[in-house]
Amino acid sequence: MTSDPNRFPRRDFIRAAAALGVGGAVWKAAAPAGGATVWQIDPEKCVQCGQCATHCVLNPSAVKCVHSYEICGYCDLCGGYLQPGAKDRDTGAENELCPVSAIKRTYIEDPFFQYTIDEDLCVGCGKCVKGCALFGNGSLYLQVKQDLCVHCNECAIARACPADAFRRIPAEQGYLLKTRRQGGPAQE
Amino acid sequence: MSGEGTGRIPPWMWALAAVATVGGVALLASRDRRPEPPQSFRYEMGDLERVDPASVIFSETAPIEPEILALHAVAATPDGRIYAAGEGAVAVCDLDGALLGRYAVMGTPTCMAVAPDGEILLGMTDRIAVIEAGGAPKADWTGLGDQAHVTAIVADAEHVYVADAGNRVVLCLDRQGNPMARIGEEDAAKDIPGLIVPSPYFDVALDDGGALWAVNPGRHGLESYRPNGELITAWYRPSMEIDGFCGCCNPCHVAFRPDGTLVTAEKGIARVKLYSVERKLLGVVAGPEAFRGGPTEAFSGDLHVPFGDLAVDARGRVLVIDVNRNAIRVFEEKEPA
Amino acid sequence: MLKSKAKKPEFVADRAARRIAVGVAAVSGLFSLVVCVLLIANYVQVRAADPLDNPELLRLRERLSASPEADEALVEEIRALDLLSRKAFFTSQAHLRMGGRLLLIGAAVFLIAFRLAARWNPRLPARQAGTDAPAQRRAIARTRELVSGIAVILVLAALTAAYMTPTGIPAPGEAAPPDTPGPDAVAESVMPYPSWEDMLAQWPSFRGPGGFGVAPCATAPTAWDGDTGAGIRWKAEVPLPGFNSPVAWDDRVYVSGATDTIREVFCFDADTGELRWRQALPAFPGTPGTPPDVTEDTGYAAPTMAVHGPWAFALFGTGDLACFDVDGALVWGRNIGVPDNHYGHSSSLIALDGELFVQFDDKKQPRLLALDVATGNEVWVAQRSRISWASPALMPTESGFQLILASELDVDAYRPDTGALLWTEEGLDGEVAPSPTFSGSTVFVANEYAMATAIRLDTVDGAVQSEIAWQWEDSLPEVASPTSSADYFYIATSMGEIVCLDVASGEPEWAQEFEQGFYSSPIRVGDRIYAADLKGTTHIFTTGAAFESIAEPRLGEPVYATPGYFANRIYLRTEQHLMCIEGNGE
Amino acid sequence: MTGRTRILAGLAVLILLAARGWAEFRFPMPEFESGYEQPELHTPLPGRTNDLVDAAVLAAALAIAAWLVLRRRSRPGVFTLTAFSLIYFGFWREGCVCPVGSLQNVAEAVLDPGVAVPAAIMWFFLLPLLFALFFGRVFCAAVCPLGAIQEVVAVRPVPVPRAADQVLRLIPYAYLGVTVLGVATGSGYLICRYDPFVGFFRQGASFNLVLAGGLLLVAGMFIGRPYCRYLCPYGVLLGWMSRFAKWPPRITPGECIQCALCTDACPYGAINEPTPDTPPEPRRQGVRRLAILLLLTPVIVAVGGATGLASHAVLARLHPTIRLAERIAAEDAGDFAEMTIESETFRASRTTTAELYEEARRVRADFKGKSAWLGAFLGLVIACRLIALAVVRKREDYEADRVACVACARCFPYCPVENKDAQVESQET
Repeated sequence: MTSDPNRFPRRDFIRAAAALGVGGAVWKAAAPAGGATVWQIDPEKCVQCGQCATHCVLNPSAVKCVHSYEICGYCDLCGGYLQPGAKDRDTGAENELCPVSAIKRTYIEDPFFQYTIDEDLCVGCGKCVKGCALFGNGSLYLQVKQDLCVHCNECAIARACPADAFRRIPAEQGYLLKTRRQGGPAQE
Repeated sequence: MSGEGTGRIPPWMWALAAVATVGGVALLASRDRRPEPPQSFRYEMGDLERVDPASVIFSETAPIEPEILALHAVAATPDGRIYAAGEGAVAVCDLDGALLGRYAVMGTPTCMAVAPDGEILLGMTDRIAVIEAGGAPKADWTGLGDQAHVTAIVADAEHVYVADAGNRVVLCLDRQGNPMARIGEEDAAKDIPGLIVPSPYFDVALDDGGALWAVNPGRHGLESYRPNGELITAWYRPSMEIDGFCGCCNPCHVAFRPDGTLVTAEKGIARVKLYSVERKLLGVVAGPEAFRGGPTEAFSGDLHVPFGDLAVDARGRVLVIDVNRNAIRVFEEKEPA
Repeated sequence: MLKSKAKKPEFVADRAARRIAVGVAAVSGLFSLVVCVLLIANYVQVRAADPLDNPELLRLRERLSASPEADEALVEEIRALDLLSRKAFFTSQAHLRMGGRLLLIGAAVFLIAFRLAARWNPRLPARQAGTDAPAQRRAIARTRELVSGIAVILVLAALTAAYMTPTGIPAPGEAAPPDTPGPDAVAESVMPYPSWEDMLAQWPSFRGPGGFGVAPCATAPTAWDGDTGAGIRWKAEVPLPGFNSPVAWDDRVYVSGATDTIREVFCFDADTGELRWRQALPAFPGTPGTPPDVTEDTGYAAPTMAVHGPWAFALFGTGDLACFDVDGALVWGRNIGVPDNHYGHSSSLIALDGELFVQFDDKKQPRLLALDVATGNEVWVAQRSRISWASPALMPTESGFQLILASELDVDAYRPDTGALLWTEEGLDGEVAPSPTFSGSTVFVANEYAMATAIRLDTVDGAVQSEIAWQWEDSLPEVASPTSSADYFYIATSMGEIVCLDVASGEPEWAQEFEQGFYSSPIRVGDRIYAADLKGTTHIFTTGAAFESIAEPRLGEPVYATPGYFANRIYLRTEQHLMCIEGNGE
Repeated sequence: MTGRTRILAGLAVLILLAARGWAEFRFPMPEFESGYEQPELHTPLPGRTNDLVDAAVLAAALAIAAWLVLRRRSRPGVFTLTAFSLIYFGFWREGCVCPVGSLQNVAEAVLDPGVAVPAAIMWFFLLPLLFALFFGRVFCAAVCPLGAIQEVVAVRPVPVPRAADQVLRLIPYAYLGVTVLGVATGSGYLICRYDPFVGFFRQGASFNLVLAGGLLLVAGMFIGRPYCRYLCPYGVLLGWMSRFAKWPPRITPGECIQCALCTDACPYGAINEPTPDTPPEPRRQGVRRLAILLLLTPVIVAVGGATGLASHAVLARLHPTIRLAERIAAEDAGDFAEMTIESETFRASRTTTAELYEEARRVRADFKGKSAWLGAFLGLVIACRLIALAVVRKREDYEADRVACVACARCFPYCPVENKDAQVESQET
């Protein structure tokens, strides 16, 4: 009923050529076809400008602060937790740096405190990250949470990132984490 | 809403509507701006970084620039020599910065001491390289342990004191590298509070009388010990104000001047200050302004610490390694007006 | 579905149902509109005043930090206000999400109702009046005019925009703000690299500048005597053995020496022969604990050093590569590893324009490294096809320098700045030790038991084209590299024969037999060829069309290394000595 | 020399960084006496990384769409599939990656051999085109989420006058050209950036884009599929393919009886009327016009190329480096009192202004040639359109325009021939 009376063999030829051309170009582009990738922030490049909080297509952002416990100094006077110039080192709101109170401080033993990020509250502004980099060990850093991220083809934050810190990594790898590197030469 | 109603509208109006739609979409898209992060999301140091110009009692003179990459350690001797170390090399200069010698070393020293007899001790994370006064390699003290992270060394005629931030201890070694005592470990019986070292910034210094002072960065002050590990005295000054130490681990570098006054360097709020023998703030050697504007200030992943090391030379000038500019910055006390 | 299709409900009216649908559509439309307005209001409100950016809170915080003691009441006030603003923030966020969902639902209901209303009040298909021919023509004509009109407007608009757009980016040199002294300034203070002209006034590498066996100076001494010491300006002992040849820069002459345990670099004063400094290399990361096996023909210090202005480089059989400054301070050093081949490190170093080239001929992964002279860091690495003992030579051509390397089968040329392969020709065979030379635009390589090949280069539109001009298979060199004059190539064999071949045709012009063989490469100095044989006699002859000997001064010590001809002097390395021969102003 | 200086400086920076990063990371954590154990880091992986499932769903949806349009000829069926696609590809998979956007990934991979396209994206790009090559634009009909959302809202579509429609249909070519230019110059993915509906699917986008999307949807209630027709760059490719479709959707299942009822059905202006029996103009006049146009074509292309070349500085502003360099230059000239986040970050970095300008000049030079190509391409498109308008092709029946028809099946129920057939069919059942 819809089959075309084969009026134009020329059309068949063009069709075959088009299919071959498009298919060939795409095969060439895809070979070797990469696997799925995800967006991540290179913590070495991040400058904590705060745009992760406002530029993600999600609200709140899929970028959250993550805490590398093995780097943390467990300081009492934590640059990522306390306001600069805080009068006391306690959990009083007047001393807290985080605008949404997403960092929880718990006592471990004298003089160490553990800091945990409440991801439901965290907006990914990176304020604590800057404080930690300024005064501490850099154990707080921003990262794209894969369970929240909607994996845009072009990440809206990556586009806005002034430090060019966003990049795609293989989905199996998932994260670019800061870990304590034991031994081995420094990478150049 | 009826069909006849829409039918009456002339077609050119629909064309206009289509053009308006596409144009509107294009306009909206081209003016698309995400809001900038609000003030509450941005970290502000604000007034804390401000330094009263009147309190700055030092002025900067020409920096010394030994041609060494990754300059990270500086030391000075009473006989007027300045030693600087960085990637693969140690340079010896006179007080005017003229090069007297240059020795090749393996690795990048991050701290250095010059013993009274001219022997150079270089800290390389978990080992110490010893170089003879003439530049010949003499010994390599390994065996500080896997955790070791040497951040400072001082030496007198008999002892070498090594600040090991990884093990949170000051090791007292003899001049051959044999361990003599462990200083600063928590000991309630001896009233030693224990060193809190949360980050690899942990300095030791000898004062004008030759006594050992170790920074306790977690407590924002210094502790003085005898070579056998006995605590003599401690001085802490935690404060966000200019006369104290802020952040989680300051001061990061200290040095004593020949007259017994104490020079301290802080990270976070980058400043160098001078304290009297009685530990009263005498003034500021250099404020954050002096270390700003280098090529790297807000550079990512970086810990925002512009100082590599601190030393006081024979003239009492303060020498600061500026890692951003890869130079030894020299600060001289202003003549009292 | 079939049934519904048959009934064609698209065109069946239902007034009652329609009324309900219209009602639902109206309600849901209104609802969506309200939600929409609320959402926009929320957005505008949050943008105008961020709840987290409460100015009151900021003021209180400032008051707190200004007060010397923590004021309880003030603290309480801050906490309350802080809680309030955070609550407001999260509430507005929740409102936004909730509003979005409500709007979606509202819009969906509206659309369904609207569609149903339309369906239950169908507009029957109306027969459209077919357009007549003139109308169609008019319509098409109007479309054409519109398309062309718009195109013209577009072009005009684009040109206007282009004209109005300031370039905005200052041109180089224009209004460059004074930059703070950055790494740039630091790097600038490092000494500049010597130019090719600088190199031509020195003896910076094996077989002279460029390493192709031609001395840059016009004359060299012709008379000396090793037994009497006549003509020998100075003679110094070289403390460690090594087959490498002397190199010289300004007033310093360098050689290296090594045993299986020590590796040293020696710097001699060019005028007096005094040992200015000697530096032992430390062990670098990767330096093998036990020395690698080397052949007797290479030893631990076979590669000739290179000098590049203030830097002197030495490579040893252990793979240790070091750079020293003029005073003997180690600038950098590293172990580059020992190549897997049967002769170890034997190719000499050469440098150009801030890059040091190291031929690293591992059997599995032969490669050519270009290292930054100041840091030793890799600038580029080029993969090679095969290995050889020969050394790289730099050939200046119209289109820039070519780095020419011989391998077991091919002759390859690379761009020194990028490492890009420029051309490759099959022209060799076997274990190649002699290095290339060239005359004009003809490159010449040779190896014993194989052949000598002349490759002619041509530059067409900036691209280099190579072609084998001729080959020669009779007398061939084993160790000594050939040299060249404008018209001839000269081969010195280990059997003691010297052959002169015509550059253009490859025909032998003459051949001369000597008693001793040649390991040291012949070098052309001006219009003379100097060839030192294994017994230490140097045969000096003219470059003319016939063999014409000028002198045959004897040294009395075997010579394996290639002497340096520099500033009317000859620097000669024998097994244990380095000596300087100076002319008598001939 | 400057190049080498930069390399040297870069190396110094690397070494500095390596040394400091080292100090930061190797440092051990405190030794706790209370037996404290550090918590595990919460690093959830993406819920579903295997996008090949989506590609399989896409293939199935395309096959069903083709079956519904060509064999079942069922408008309700097509509409149901549209709703499914809207929910699955739109709201469930959040509209990303869609074939429209995949075009950029493929363009990037074709232009830059170092970039590999994930297999799923490749299928997303390829399948709709291959289907279009055989069955027409069935992807647009019922599979594309962007088309679906517009199809769903198109409740009272009214035809746009043909002349305006023809002009507006040129926009997608420009959009396609600029997008490829953006990809070729490394300026980012414009289609993704300005996707008007993805914000609805994800419930999040910038305010302006949500507003633009809303505007398109409201307009879309009366103007059928404004994005598909007047913006969609992928539609251009689909049009090229469906021009040669083997079994394109046909209005009538049987013989056209020239009732002209279908013209009323199509809101997308995709039904071509039969040509009148009398020739609209003397044959010679048409031939002459065609000849002139053919001769003019190279001129139009050249003018387009020249215009593109002239506007390269404007187009270069697509690139972030150019925007940053212009901002820095303007700040240095004192035009702005405040810095933006970008300029602030730049000024704190190790890159010097001179290096930035150098890079900007390089980018701009890169734009030069590519902008000229874009202009030439657009010139060619306009020339082709003019030629198409000058050629009168003889048509006997009412036919779906092969390029413009999105196979939505709206015209099927309007066809009396269809009704007759359907009745026959239903009687048989």
